[in-house]
Amino acid sequence: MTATHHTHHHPAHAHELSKTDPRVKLIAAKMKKEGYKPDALIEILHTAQNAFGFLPKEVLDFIAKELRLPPSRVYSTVTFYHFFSLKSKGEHTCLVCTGTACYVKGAQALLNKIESQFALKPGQVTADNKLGVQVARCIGACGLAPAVVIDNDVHGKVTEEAVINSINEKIGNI
Amino acid sequence: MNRHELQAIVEKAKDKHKQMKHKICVCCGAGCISSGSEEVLKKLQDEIKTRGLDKEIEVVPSGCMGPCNQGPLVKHLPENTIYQHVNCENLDRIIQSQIVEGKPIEDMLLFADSREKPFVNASEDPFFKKQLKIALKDCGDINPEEIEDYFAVGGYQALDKALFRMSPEEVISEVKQSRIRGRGGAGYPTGLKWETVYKYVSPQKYVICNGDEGDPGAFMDRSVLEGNPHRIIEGMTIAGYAIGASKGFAYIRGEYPLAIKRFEQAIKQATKHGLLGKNILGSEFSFEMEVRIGAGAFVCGEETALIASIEGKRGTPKPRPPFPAESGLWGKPTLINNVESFAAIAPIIQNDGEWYSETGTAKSAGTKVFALAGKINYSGLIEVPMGTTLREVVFEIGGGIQGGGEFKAAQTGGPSGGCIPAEHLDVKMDYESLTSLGSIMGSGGLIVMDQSSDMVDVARFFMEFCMDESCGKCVPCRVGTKMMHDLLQKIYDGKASQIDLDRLEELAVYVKETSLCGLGGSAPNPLLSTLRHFRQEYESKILKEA
Amino acid sequence: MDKRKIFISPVTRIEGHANITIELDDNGNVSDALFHVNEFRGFEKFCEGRMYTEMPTITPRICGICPTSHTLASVKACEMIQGLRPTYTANLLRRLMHIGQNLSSHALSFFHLSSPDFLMGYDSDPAKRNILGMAEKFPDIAVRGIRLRKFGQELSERITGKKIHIMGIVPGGMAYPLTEENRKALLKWIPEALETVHLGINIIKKFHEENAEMVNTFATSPTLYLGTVGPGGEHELYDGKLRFMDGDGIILQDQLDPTRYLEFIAERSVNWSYLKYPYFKPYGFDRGFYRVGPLARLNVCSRMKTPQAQEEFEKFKHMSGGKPVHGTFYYHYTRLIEALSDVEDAERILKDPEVTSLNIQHHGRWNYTEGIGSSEAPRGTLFHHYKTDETGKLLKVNLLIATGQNNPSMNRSVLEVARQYVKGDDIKEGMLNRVESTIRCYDPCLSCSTHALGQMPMVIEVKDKKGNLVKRVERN
Amino acid sequence: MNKISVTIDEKKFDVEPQKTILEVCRENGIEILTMCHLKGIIDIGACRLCLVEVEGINKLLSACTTKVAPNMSIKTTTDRIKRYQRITTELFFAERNHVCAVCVSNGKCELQNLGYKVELDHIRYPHLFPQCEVDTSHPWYVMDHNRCIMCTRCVRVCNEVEGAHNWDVMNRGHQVRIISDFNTPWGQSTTCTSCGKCLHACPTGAIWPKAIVQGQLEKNPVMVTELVERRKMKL
Amino acid sequence: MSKKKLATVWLGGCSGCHMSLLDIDERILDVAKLADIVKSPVVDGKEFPEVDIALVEGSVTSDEHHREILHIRKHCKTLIAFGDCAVMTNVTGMRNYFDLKDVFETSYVHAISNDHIGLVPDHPSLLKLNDKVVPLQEVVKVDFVIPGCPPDADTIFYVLFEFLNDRIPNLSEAKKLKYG
Repeated sequence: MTATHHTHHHPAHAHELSKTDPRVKLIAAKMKKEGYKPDALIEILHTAQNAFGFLPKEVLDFIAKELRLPPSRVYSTVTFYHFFSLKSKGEHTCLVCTGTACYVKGAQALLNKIESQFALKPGQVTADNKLGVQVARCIGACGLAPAVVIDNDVHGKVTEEAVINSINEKIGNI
Repeated sequence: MNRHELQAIVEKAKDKHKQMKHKICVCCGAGCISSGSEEVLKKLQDEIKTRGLDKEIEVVPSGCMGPCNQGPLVKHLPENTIYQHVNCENLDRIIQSQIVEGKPIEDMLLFADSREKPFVNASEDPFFKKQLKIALKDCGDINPEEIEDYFAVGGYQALDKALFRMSPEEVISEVKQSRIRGRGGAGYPTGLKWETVYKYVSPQKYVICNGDEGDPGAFMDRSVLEGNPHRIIEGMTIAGYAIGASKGFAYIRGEYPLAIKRFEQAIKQATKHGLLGKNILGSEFSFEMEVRIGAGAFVCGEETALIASIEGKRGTPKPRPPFPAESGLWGKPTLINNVESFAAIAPIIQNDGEWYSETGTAKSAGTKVFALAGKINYSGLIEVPMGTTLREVVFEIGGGIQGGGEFKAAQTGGPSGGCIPAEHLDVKMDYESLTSLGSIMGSGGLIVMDQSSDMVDVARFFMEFCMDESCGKCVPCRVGTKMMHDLLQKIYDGKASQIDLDRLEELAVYVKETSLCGLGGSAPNPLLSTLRHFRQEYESKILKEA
Repeated sequence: MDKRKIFISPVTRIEGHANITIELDDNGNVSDALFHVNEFRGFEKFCEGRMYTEMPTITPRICGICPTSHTLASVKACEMIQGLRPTYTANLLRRLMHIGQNLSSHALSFFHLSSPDFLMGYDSDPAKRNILGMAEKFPDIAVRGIRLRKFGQELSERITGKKIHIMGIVPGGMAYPLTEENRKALLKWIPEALETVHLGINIIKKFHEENAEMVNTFATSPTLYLGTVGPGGEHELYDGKLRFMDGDGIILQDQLDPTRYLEFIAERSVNWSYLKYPYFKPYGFDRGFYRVGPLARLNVCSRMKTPQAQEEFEKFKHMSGGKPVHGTFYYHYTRLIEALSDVEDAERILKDPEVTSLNIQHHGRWNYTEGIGSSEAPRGTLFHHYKTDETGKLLKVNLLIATGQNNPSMNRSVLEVARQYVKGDDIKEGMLNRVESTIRCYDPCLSCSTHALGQMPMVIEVKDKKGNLVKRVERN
Repeated sequence: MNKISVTIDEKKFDVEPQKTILEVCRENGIEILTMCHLKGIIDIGACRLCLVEVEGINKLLSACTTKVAPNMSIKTTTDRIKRYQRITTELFFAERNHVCAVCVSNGKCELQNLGYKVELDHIRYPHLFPQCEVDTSHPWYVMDHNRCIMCTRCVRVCNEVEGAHNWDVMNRGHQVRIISDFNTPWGQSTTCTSCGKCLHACPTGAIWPKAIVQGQLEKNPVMVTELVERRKMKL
Repeated sequence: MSKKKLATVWLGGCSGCHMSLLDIDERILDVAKLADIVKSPVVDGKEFPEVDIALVEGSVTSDEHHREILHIRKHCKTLIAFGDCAVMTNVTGMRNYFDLKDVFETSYVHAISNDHIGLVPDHPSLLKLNDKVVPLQEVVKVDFVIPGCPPDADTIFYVLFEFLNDRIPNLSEAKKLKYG
């Protein structure tokens, strides 16, 4: 049971970057707005991750070149923050809060249930990329423990069955 | 916009409120939203409009009201009647009975399902009665997305006062007088900090609001940022004026998208109203503000790491001295305060320092916000005067242990804090008392545990957290937390010997004393405090013969 | 079917890494004997992914008795990868060190471990039947043995600064030259060492005479033999070609480059031992068992390189009319003949004027991705085989260890002894001693396989199919 | 420049202000143990070996990052400091796979020497045994993460002295690793100039030249210091 | 003073430490004056007797070693971890970075010189290897350690001689501390 540590594997399905890709344009615009300042790296990475869902290597390369930053500096920053992901998190995500309140109220049992149901450990994505499971250290919804975030919706005071049902609904597994 | 133009707008906003007979707040804190409050809000707004009541009844989304696990909550002002578990189905009853007929609905009142006699005026409920809201004032009563709502409750008056009627020195002196201490956890006197930054001469200084609330089990900052962002902007701007900074950064956790959205919106509104930017309210003082989004690293709550993160780097702490007050963001003098500290600034300036210092205890003035969670009947967000006892918090405000269980311990201060066992239930919640029990105030997470919690597991849980969140720069924290975690796991698994326990204790003290930053320095706290109060739980898991 | 098993194990197995199971058929006859070797450390796995140039430092840790042989085989494999030959002087120094190790190992085997049996007798007090007991009863011989070993160790120390797990052998040569002072100091040892070896030869010969029957009937089944020989078929330890010989003395393969070992040697994993069973590939698993080590080396070689050793070698050859000697007991004798050769050869090298030259290393980069090296460890031929990627990272490591190659024969010898001494529940006296002696003859390299040094404390338990104890025999 | 007076281990010294405690101690022949400090590159206070006690300050301070102040009273060899130095050393050894016996830097290793200095004869904590990569892709050098102690001297030398910034650190906590470019093989780096400064800066056998074996390693960290000094003189 | 009883034991290691012990050469006779070596790979002896000093080489790699070291601990007064493998697993522990199954298969199934029959030994009479190799101190209390791969003969003699004369050696003071 560990948090979502990103390993150094690069995404299997690499993207070819095209300057006309609207997502690339979005990143380019953000960099321009920030004046290509290296200080804005994290802000730009946020934009890039929002656009792509994760940070493909080509995107990092693009950002490093535009900001004139050494590649290792970009990579080191990306891997420091849990928010950034080097691989796809999956089309749908289920994020289980493992903050203290949720832990006390059975977050681990939820994770076990998810693992037994979908064969996914935190940080893993199904082979078809449909579903990814993550853990968060605290989503700040302690009053609703245990809480999960399925796609972007917070579900509070969930039961094991409810989580499984919600996930199945999302991934069309009914 | 100058101050007179602002005054006009403020008056207008106040007038508008006076015209309204009722104000209905639908809690749109993150907790209630996830229980479906946004639908409730929309339906309520539509319904009021359909019934043509929108001239006299104002329906607004508000920030967190406190009792999060009873949500979605709907509050009726001025009666201050709170309804719990409101949904689109039972909403009609509220409209009909409460709004149209003016009759409260007993079975929907807050805590109706657990109290014999729920209170129509929520402030009479024990949950609220012991509370005193300074930082959280207006949070839950106003619409955080409208600056006018903040104006209507006296917003930005403190800024006006500071800019035009006080010198920077006077502002600092007032903050010192209030005896407020850093609400981020360490409890360093805020006024002293301001004064230090003020004393360093530099053409450029910065103010940073630390909103990277990473403790598992804490959501105070989130609620303030979501529920009353202008209060923070005002506090930061006053700080900027006092220390001579022209730029502020609000560093907010990436996990709080709503807080980020509302804060960015608030900055726009404030800038539009001349409360941020060049020559604020026509004064000589200029101050800009930006939001920086945290990217998921607990260590960024540490000042120097947070600065590195704002500079776009890995959030690794630096040895202090030099302190950020001398050499902070981009090497410039920098003031960093926590969200809750900034939230208290406007009231301190508006009233005065002495007023604030009257609340609380001799060494810990004012109030403290706690996020109450765990095996407790009423969890949620509370604000109490410093010195309130743990027993009052758990049993009077929190309504006791869930499911009739027995109180075993309360964990305060998250992964940097410790556990307080039942025999210390009467401890006064202030900096010194908690520290003397081996815990800390921390940012305000308060998790209540009953007999079902295994304290070794709790220590292991927090150690795992620290191990994962260690930045990896210094040896004691990088390796020590991993080593302690593995030893705790070994003990928990019943495979450890007395030698392992001795090693663990030695390591804990070592990591505490030698780590580079506060994360490592406090990482052993949960372990040390559970060892102190629950040693028998460890010993019972130790193999007798090695 | 009431198949019964006899399980032999050291009593407490405090020191034992090997044990034996003897299987009986329905009639109580011995059907099989399984020699279990319990040592496994996984070098082949954990070397993968490392730089090949680290191997000369890692592989000596396979064994503390023959570390130099491992380093040499390893460094030769590295040199093959680099396409590099060591300098003349480096070869001299390596030979010297290798001689040193061979000498100290043989001295240990004979004087420390075996001579107590020969001089004090198998029936003497076990507590005294060791080198310390020797020191009391035969102080001169004991000290001489210790000093012969010391000379061997000193050869390593004076060349590389370390006695065990030396670190001066590098691809292309040696890291340190031999100083004149050290050369002289080493030369001083020669007369004493020669005397000691001759003393040992006399002891073993006397024992042979007094115990002729036992010596000549002791595990004498013919096997194939493998050893390294020089270009003229002469005895060789450091650098030469392989020669396979069959039990009748017919040369099966000669002047075989060690890099072709895979064509002639295969290994089989067996479920009862952590030591694999190598065999001569053309003959297959059932017929291809071969032996290595001093007996094998002397059986396969045509002559010794030095005069005194040659003289003794001729006597040895004479014993079997020029045919290979199969008696396992002759390992002791051949060991001493080799020791003699070692001392003589050491003198020759130390007197070579080039030995103190500073021209000790050729430098180069690597050219190939595969390297194979071999050398003759005291206990026999060993092979190191590395495959790397184009950057020098090891992809595959294969190690064929000397004792491993004797393993099938040891197992067969145990089976022979068992057949001779066991019949149903009736286990004849002497069984334990016989088994132990058999294994000790091979002087199995301690760490490569077992620890069968000294007297292996043993019990034999005969158990029925259900695991119930039928009979238990303890030594003595 | 006006000198200030400080007390180190109960002896008084007049020293130049603006210097760190570490510099002052070294100039006066007082040994301060450290692994992450290398004169000439920026100090980060990460190894925590150079911690000293300063009178009046509760916390232990890293000598490499703390400047001397007038009348400062410093203690460098208290029992507490010695105990912590030993634990730190133990943690270094336990964290990665330091097998001195087969390491190329055996006998010439700063970590090994540190062990001897703190009288470390065994490691009380269980080894973590992480599975670490050996990067052999560079034509001349090897990076063996098994032997890396994360002092980041290579990172800083590469960035500050060579200006290449080939190296950096990825991940965090006990999962940190030194990386080249996008954690790509060193041999494929677009930034490395193959200058070899990282090799000399590296205190252990983590970075070493391919062509050598144990006993032949010569590292010269002082080279980095001298290079920086010479550059300063030219400026 | 009566003679002390000395045992030397070899667990998972290469025997290099024992060889280094023999490298004390003639000085073994000095040791013999003060002690009887009652149990060692190089002398006879049946069961592990009660001893004063036990020098243990090698790491604990199997269930058998585990039992052995517990047994030794019970029957000796001073237990000395002898050499890097015993002290910190050293080369013997290098397999710890990998899964034991992989380690086995590399040697017994996938080795270059293997024939077509590749199987991992699993006979009931074989000892069972532990997943991870551990140093002695992880299993029993160790009274003294001599690191080094192998420790120098001089160091070994120094330690033995001190113990045999009822003194506690100090490797640091004697400048004999060495790893690798």
